[in-house]
Amino acid sequence: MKYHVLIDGEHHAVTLAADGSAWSVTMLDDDGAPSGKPVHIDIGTLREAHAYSLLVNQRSIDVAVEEQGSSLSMVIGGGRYKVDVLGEREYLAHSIKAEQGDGDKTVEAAMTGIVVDVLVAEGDAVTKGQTLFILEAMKMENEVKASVDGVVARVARSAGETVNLGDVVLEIE
Amino acid sequence: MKYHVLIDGEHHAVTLAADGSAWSVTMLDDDGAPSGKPVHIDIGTLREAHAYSLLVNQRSIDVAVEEQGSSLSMVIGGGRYKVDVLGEREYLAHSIKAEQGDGDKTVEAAMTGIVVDVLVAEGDAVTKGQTLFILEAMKMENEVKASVDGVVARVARSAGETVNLGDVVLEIE
Amino acid sequence: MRELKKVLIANRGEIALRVIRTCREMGLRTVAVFSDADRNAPHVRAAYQAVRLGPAPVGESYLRADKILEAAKATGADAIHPGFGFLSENTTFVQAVRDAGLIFVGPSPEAILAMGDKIEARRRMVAAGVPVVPGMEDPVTDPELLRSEAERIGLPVMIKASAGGGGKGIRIARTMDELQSLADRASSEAAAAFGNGAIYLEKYLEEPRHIEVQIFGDSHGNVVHIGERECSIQRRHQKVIEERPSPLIDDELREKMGAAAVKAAKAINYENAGTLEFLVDKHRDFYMLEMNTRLQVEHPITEATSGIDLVRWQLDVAAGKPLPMTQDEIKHEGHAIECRLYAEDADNGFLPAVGTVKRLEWPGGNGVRIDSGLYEGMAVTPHYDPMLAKIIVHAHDRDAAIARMSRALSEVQVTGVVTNAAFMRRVLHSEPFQSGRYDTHTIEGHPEDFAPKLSDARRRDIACIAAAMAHTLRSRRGFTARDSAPRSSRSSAWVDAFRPGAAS
Amino acid sequence: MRELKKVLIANRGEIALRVIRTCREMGLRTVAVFSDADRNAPHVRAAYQAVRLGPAPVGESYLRADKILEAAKATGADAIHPGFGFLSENTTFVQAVRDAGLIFVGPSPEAILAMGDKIEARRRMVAAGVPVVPGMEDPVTDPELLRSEAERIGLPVMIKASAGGGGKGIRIARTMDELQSLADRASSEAAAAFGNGAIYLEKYLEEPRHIEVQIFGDSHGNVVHIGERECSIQRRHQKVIEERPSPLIDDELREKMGAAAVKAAKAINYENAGTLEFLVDKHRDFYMLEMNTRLQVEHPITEATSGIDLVRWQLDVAAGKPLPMTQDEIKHEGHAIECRLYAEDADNGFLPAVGTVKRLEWPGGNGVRIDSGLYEGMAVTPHYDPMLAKIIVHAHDRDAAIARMSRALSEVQVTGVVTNAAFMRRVLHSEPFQSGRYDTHTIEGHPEDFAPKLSDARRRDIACIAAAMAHTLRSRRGFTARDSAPRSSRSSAWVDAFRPGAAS
Repeated sequence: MKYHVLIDGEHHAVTLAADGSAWSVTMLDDDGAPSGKPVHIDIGTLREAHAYSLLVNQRSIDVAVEEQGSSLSMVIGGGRYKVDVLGEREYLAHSIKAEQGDGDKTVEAAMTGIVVDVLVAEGDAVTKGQTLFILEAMKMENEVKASVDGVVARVARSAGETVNLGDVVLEIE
Repeated sequence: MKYHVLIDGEHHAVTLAADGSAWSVTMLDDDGAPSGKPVHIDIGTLREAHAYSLLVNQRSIDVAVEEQGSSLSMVIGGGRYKVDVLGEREYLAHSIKAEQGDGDKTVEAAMTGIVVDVLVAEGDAVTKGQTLFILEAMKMENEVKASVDGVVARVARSAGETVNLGDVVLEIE
Repeated sequence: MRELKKVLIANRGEIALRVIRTCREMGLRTVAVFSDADRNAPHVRAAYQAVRLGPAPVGESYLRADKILEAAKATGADAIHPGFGFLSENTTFVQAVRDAGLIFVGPSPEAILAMGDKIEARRRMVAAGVPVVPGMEDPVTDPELLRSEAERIGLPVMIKASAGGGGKGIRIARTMDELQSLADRASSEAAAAFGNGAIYLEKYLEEPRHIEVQIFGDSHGNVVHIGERECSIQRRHQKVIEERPSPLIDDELREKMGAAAVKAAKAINYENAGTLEFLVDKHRDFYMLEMNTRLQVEHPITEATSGIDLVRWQLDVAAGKPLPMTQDEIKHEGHAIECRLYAEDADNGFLPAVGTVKRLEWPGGNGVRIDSGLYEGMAVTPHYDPMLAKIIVHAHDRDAAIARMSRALSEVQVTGVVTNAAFMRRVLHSEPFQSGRYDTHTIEGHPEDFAPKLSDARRRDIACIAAAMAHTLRSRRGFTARDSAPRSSRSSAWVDAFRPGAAS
Repeated sequence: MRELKKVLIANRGEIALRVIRTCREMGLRTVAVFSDADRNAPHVRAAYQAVRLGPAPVGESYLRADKILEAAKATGADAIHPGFGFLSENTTFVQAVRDAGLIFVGPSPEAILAMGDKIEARRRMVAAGVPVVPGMEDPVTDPELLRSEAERIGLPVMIKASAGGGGKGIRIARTMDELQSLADRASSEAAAAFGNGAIYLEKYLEEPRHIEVQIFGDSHGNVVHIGERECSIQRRHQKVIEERPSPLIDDELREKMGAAAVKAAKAINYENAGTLEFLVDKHRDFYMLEMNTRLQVEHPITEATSGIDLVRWQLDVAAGKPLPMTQDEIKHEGHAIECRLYAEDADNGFLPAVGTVKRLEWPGGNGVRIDSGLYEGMAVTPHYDPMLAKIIVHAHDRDAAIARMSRALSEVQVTGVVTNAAFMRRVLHSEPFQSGRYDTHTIEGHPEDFAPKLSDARRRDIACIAAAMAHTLRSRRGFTARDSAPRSSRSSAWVDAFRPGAAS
């Protein structure tokens, strides 16, 4: 089976084959030809759908995994990686969408809390690093900053409102 | 609701009533009248069907529980109790059976292992404390002794056989 | 001497459990209090008795002094241990406990008051001859005064809450332009956190080390110090990693700081456990910052090197016993480090994280101590402090302690909530920590030094692992789908990615 | 001096994990080996690499010297640590390791051989002037000789396996009548366990205490002793609870036994960690029993009071380094206790228990160390030793250590497998243990002293709890039945008991 793996947007193509009770995974180059030796992966289940013990070429590696929409959030050796694993068709669809570009950039609440203050208004030009709003959670005020330059297209929430993880607070074009 | 609780065969009758989100349990005397004050029990689930945190009249008590046939095996504060909880009809059936008495006394394997030697034969008279057979498990030989006086009615397993927990090895009348 | 038999612990989480453990070892009965969110928490389960206070918000539970006193009365407790935070430095509560005829395991209301107001405390310490950081002797409200005082002290200045603690209500102003807006924010945060919006200014020291001294006083006038703790590894003005001894301090400076700490405590007739916080600058001059009139979060590293159970001392002193050791008898062995496990995303501005703990595994083995309030199934919510647990190690020297902590952190497994465990391992392995040359600005001054690095080889490994994991999860999904309820639509996109024909 | 970089640990469970932990703290890479039953075990997960040996039975996995050496070669390991049990005292294996050019982390084959044959060891120790228990100098096979030797030594006598260890192949004969049949049983058990059925007789001491001395030798001829361990709390001739210091031993006796232990070790040019086991009778006379030429299960209590990491010493000595401390530099602080958590039913003749671990929670807090190979989902099978984990506490004195251990044991939560945790708490609280006046017969001589007691009030509480629990489980069952597969017929009787109309 062929999969496309996107790590922080960087693309890797692999083939996956059964290797006894385990898996053999081979990286593919741009032409779809194998590049490098197959990696042997044995997967032991510690907690179904949550935690696994992997032997990767006999290297012992614990993996905590969570499904987030179509992505996998994996914690490997302390590092946290958000990875998309796509089949051929999905990867094609993904590529087309990526080429068209996604216009809006939504700024979401990274945690559940209360919006203390929104420091920008619709139409404001903002620069990367500028504080957009202040979110209070766990008794701390957290300044949420712009990760890109742009113009505020929409302010969805206002001061005093409670927001949940992932709620869109504002959008930057 | 009324329940009959048998602890090591000793009988207690109780009534159970909802007490807000918790339970109120009252012991009953021989005439079915309440004896003593109700006990208030709040049950928190630590692991469904396995482990619970109880507040019994505000006393904090952890209970590990396992269902074994119609019995409950409970570990409370380190003590292990095998308890039968019966409704009225079951208790009646149980009482009738108890009156008739159960003739045979089966001697079961208390663990999985290999029968190393059976020291008695059918028809042998045995006395309490006498070694009946030897069971090897976890690299140790364990002598299984008679818990009652009687006569060996049947020897179900012989030396060299592997037995599982609960398998009948012999019967004493 | 008053006999203690039953102690109510007016707190939650790891510190409540920690106090309960010592009580049990002393043969004392314990009463836990809990909010609805904490019904199944370890402190409730470990206590002899447990009393519900109310709903999850702290204002309806752990800050309800009236309900706590009611619980103490109903259960026949004769003493209340406040832990830290919540009501531990609330003089009204302390007085109410005493008025109810109960023992408060901590200092007198007078001592708390003397140190609770940071500005008042500065005045008293100056009078007692304890060095303090240059700054204001009064709170500030007038914008004009704010500017002139900032000019007098010299920029940068720290804006601090008069009633502060735990890093809350602190801002640093580096320019006159931002002074007023930062002061406003500090004041509003302080008002929300402590019910008191008063702020003041203090000189902001460059390359400062945050080093504190544990002291202990009894009701017979004895005060000892039990060595220092180095707490300079901070982010968001909150401590993350502490160690003892401090790599900066030699025996001479240790004695000087210890003597100053004892002087400060004696100046206010201090009783029970307390901590004098100092800033030490690059010239190894030290200035007292504030006194914490309670047990400190990082007290276990002092316990590790001294062999003293500080909570046992607290309970004995509260019962009127004299300190069990003189200054000369207190000795330290080896090196101890504490790491605070926070629910936060260290790779994303240390933002607090929430979630439900799906799986939990702690490190074990030689020289590792776990003080935790976590449990599987626990919901980590914004209601309470994001500190989940403390991991403490002790070893024969600093290098061995660092290696042991790194090993221990690698064994921590918390699934369902993002923690800072990996971040702390990176700090341990960084040059500043390894060399012992770090200060309170090290983390936030050089965030790139502590960011995760991803090599090409690692990236390829992750790609392979991700493919195998994704395929395995999909297979299991297919297998379990038959007996389980339909999954939420949230994961449907993921399922679609694996529908027949999706993969070649 | 030879440099170690990668160590293969030829063991499983808690001891494999314990060795891996120290390797990691020393910056050494580790290779775990595992049977199919241990694929998800902690030692596999903690190691840098892991190699499968074969199916669950030890003869097909952990005793396969050939496969272990193959794994070492394949992974480039330069040393093998044997842990204890399995191949740790197998001279053929040790020689094969050396022949393969690898470092064996342990003594020489000659030293193991000298002590491995219990009868040969007796001879050498007598020659070296170390006191031994009166007994035979040769193994016995002839029934006539068995009787005459038993008469010469005097009843009761212990029948012991020449190649024995871990309490296996031991029987006590109190009458001449039972002598032969017990000897036969001991011999057959020894043959099965060690591949050698040779047995011998030894005087059975009354009220004996089992006290052992930790020694350590290096390749430069240095040997030190690191204090004693009291191991008299036993059932089935196996240790359950150990403590250090021994309540029986004073400094003078400690020095005498330490000197004898060093003398014994020097007599065989002993290198690495070893333990001299002694019996001490009621007159405080001591007799050497045997020497264990490996790390001992209960080594952590020595680590707790001495601050020494014995596995670190093992690895350093194996690399050719001299001992890091002289005899004078070794000091002990406080009191340590170890409890061995066994899968066994203490209320039912200490029969081994099997099962699958459903839920697991360990104690934490000050002075508590957990060395465990357990994990949730683990199947406890008859394939391996029933010891699941070790709980070790350290405190400032014996009373505090007992209280701490009692508290720690009460926090142990293992669901799915019966353990001896509650039994050990009863031992800790018993008069013999509290007073320190106990011997190796205390447990089995007075089983009623350690049996669970059930008061009437307790019985009533249990009845109430059982009713509420049963009702709750039934309700949940009804709730979950809709989405889950039909339950096994095994529980149908239970379900029937709650069918509508069953309860009034």
